Amino acid sequence: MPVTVKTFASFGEAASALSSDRSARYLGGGTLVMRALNEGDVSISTVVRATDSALTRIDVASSRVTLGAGVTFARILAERDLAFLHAPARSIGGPAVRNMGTVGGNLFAPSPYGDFTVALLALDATVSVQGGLGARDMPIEEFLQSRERQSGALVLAVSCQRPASADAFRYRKIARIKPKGGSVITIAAHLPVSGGRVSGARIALGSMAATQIRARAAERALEGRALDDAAISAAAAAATEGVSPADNALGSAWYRREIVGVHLRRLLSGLE
Amino acid sequence: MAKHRGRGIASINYPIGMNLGGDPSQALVHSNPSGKFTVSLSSIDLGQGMKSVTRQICAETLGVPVEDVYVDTADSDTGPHCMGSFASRGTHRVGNAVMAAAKEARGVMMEAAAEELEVNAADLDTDGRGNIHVKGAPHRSISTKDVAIAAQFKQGKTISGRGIFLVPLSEVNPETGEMSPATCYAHACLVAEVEVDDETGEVAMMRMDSAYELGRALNPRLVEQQLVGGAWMGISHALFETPEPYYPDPAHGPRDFVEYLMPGPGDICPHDIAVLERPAADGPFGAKGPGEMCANPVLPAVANAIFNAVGVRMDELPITPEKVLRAIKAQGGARPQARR
Amino acid sequence: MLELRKDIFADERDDNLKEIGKGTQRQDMLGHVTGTSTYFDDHKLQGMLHLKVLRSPHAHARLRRIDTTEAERAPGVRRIIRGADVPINLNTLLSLINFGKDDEPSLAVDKVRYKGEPIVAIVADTPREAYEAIAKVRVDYEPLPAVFDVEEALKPGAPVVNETYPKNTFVYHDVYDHQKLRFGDVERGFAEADHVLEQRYQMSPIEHAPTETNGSIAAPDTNGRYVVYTSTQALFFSLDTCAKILDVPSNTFHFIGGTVGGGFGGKVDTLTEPLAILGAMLTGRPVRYQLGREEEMQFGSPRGAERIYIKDGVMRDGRIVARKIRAYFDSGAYTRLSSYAVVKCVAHLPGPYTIPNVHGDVYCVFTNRTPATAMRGFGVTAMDFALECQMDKLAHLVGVDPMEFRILNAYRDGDMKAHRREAKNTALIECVQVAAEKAKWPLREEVKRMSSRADGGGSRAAISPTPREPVAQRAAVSQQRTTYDRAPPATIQPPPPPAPTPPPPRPSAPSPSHGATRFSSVFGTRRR
Amino acid sequence: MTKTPLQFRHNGRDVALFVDGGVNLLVALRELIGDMTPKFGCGQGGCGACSVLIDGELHLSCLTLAETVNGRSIETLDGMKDGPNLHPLQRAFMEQFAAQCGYCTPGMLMAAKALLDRNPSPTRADVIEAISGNICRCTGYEPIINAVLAAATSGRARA
Repeated sequence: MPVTVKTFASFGEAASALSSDRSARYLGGGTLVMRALNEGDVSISTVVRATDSALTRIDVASSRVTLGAGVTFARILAERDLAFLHAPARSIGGPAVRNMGTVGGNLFAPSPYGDFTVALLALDATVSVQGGLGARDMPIEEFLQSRERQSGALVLAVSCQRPASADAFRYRKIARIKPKGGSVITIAAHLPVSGGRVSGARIALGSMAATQIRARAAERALEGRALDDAAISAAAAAATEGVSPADNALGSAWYRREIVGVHLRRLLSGLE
Repeated sequence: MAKHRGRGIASINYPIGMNLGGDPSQALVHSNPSGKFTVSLSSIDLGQGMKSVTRQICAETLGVPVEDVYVDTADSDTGPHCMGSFASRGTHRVGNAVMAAAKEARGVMMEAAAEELEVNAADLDTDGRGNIHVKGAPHRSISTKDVAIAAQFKQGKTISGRGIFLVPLSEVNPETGEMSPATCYAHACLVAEVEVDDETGEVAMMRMDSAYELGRALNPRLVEQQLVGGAWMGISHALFETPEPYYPDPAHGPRDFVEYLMPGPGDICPHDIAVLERPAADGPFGAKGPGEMCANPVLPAVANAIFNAVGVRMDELPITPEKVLRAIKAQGGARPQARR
Repeated sequence: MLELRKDIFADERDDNLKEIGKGTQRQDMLGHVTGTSTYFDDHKLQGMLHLKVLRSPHAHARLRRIDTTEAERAPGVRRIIRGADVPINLNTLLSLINFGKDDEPSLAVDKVRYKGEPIVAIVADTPREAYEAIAKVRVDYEPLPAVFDVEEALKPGAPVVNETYPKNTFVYHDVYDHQKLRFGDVERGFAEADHVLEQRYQMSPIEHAPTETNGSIAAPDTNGRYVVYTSTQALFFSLDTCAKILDVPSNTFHFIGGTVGGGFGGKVDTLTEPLAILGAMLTGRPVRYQLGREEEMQFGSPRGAERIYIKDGVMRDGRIVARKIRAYFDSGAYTRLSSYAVVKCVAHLPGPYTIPNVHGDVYCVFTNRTPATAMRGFGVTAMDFALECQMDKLAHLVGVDPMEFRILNAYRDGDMKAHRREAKNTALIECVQVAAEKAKWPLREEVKRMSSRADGGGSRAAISPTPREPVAQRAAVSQQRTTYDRAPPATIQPPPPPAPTPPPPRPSAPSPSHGATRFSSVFGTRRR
Repeated sequence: MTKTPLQFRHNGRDVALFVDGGVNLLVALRELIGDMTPKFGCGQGGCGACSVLIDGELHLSCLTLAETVNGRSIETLDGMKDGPNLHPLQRAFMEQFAAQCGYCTPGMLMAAKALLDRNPSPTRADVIEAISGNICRCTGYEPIINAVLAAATSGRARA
């Protein structure tokens, strides 16, 4: 069956089309769906698009930042008010992929992709999803845990609180290849500090489990403590707790476990 | 955390051509009516510069400017047989065939010129700028264009030549391995400097210094292309590449250029190269072939540099951060060797 | 940065040349920067069809049944090609020069021997339709035990990968499961040595990863011929391989190529041309068969893995007196060119050094993985890695500077090499000296003065007595003979293979009739 | 099979064509328009050989659904020359011998153009970043980086 492309003016219609057809995939920036088609994935026979301008909206007016699902990484990099997201956005692909790939698509990118989502997880983002039964917001953690079941849904936007300071959000992608390489591990840390002590730390890891996950033990190790060497060492030592990395072409599970603490320590210490 | 620098070396040689079934290549050279030459080959240019280097060989042999020669390849209806572009045989084997064909064509060209200038062909020479003149009397000259016109429209001569270069098969002795595997050898020595992160096992290339002996650098820019690109591939083989990351377990094979690891433009390092020329007796103008051997010294030089940096021997390729880290841990930490 | 050291060996060269030695612009550069260089895929032909293949998901399996009924009815499908449609569905690349036995089908018939082996080819109007039809082919596989490790493959009882070679090794000279090198007496050398060091080295496979994947376009031409645009690295090699597989005279084909998007050895195997041409023959339309990137990476042949054991005897003063090498080339499921790499590797031993006692045994081993092929540095790259790591260890062991250690052992003009030819035109010492200079690596004056042209030969040209070993009786003349000798046909009958263990049911191997004589434009008339 | 009509500007010229559903821009450019300068290297977004500019932005044509470029402006290497005159980048690539097999060159040049169009004075790091989505298997990147830097310098000299 040849591929049918369905283009809708509103995301609502697109979402309906998507949820009613098991062979339909949402195009997004094309980096996942077009690749699948090029490689002969015959399970896709409908490609759904939406030209709704809501999908490409960026709202930075308040302390809560909202990014339409169709916002590209290049647009994030062009937005001065989104400086805290520049490091994760720049870590995606090369310039062409950043001109195409979108925030929404990254939520669905399989390992070893999906680095921007690691940043969103650390920032406790909210994902707005339009399903067959209407729209709802869900915490990104919940979204990721149920990602397999979300394939018929359309993500409209993600939003998150802007970190209080530049230093409060840190991101590092460990790649073999420079400057563009697949993730061996990806680490994002949101470290709100109040009264000199870390409060509400969120540390997210990519390539350390089937989906992006939080390093809860490491978060706990920092909680209520000053970000000093002792706290950092404790967090680094706890980085492997609860992780279940896999072997892949970029590195083994063993290696990931060995270095995640090293890189977390370096990230928290501000070392290169 | 500590990063450790180390230097390692390797020296190698490399056989030019192959020994299997005989190793022939052919070339045809002919002139068009205005004295411009075409070289017809079936040889392949896969980026190494086959068309360009045979063009220079032909021009030098004919004694005409390089602009007057065009190399046409590869078409099985017009290009005579060539074994193929592999085994570092292109410059040497095809180059020799082109030289032979160009010599024959030059012979006809000189005869035709001699007839026009009413002298002996042996008394003529080319100036490399498109003219043929009487030795010692540059004013008694004729252009290759006029020679070509005369040859074809007046004298009935074809300014053309055929060339073949064959290295016959050498039998391999089953008991001793005695054989003549190649006719000449290129040589190299390379020094690699690396920096090893002893907490992650990551290896960064810092610089390379090398010397390559290639018989003759027929075109130094093409040689540089091979040596720079080849050394990059050597780094890639040393530290990154494999379609089976857990060999001999075939699992987790890479499927794309993100999973198949090769150094990016941010992973390269300065590389200072010296080229030596000890002409091979049977090479075209003494040339051997740089195309394959250029990557080879990098792999062991990098492994040896890692030993110098942190004291671990890396005997399995590719030398991934994981392998380095495992070795450092097994040793109980980095043991930097004497700086050199 | 590149510097020409014209001062070295200047007395051996005439530098009075006009075009040679100049950095002339490449003839093809303008085409490259304007995008007008024409690669095989840059030919747009009217009514072109697309060929895709169904590949095995198993590393080793018997094919119980292949059902293409549903696929044949799929929209856009012009032709389904199965093994039985290939005129001579068994070939080995080097059969063109009488080296090795035909061991590889174009399309698997009764068994698959590596994951990714082609089973069925589908020619359709669009790539999408070809993919959809492939999804409709039903294959009933009976998975078989697979072997992935070269040394495991040589053990008794290992699964037989390829029934043509039931011991899982290529057969050299009709009798040996490896190629030998014997020069002097290594055991005596070890006994005399101050130190003996034995080490194991391993290189994993490497993919060529040319930016342009393997591919070809074949189209019916006027007067019953076929034009073939191809990415091959060896035009006539590919042409003659196709003539053999498709059982037609070689002048049926007009091959056009020559401008290739990178090869590095990975475009010698003629992976796509036979099926593309067969598709064109069976449909009367142009057919394009280009590997996708994942196909190229996983199922296009790689540089094969090698495992190498080196045992060296070295004196306290740094002289290496004995070197013994055992190496295994992982050929994957079929021979392709690995059999030759072994010979090239043997000739390379013991590296560019003069060592009086050298012993080599190199094996071409079959395993259940993608067949390996040539790559830049074929037969040498991994061995150089092993040798030069070993050299560094030896230098360390005896406390000699690694640069000096190499110069001390370097071969020089007049020395005897292990394959029993005199070394000439050597330049290793000078390369080490210049590299040291570039890298500001201090060398002693005495070492700086050494030369490839001095102090070679003499006792270094001698071949010390080599102990006799039992010589295997050869059933027939050596396989490695040139086809140019035009000797009367000798019957090359390999000894009957022992029963494979464990014995799988022997496949009814297609036994194509090759005819008595074929014409090859590569190699002239030859016997079959 | 239904085909979708499509119009866009191709190197400054309006083109109209019909495409099958799901066809990517690379196929449309090569097989329907006959512009062979963008190359197929992977179809996965990993090699950059198919790079083109869409409304001045660098995109991968193999991952671009053809019908999404309706009404937009596409630039390929085929349009880089100004009549017979080479673009400074093309001249610099020649002078630096920045191509061997030439297969990655069209994509490299488009990636480099996307950089210089926005940033006429790039640093070496900027150049490395700009070409990071483009694989070259021959050159080792050094001559390509040097060529882009040289083109920037020559462009500034003329400006």
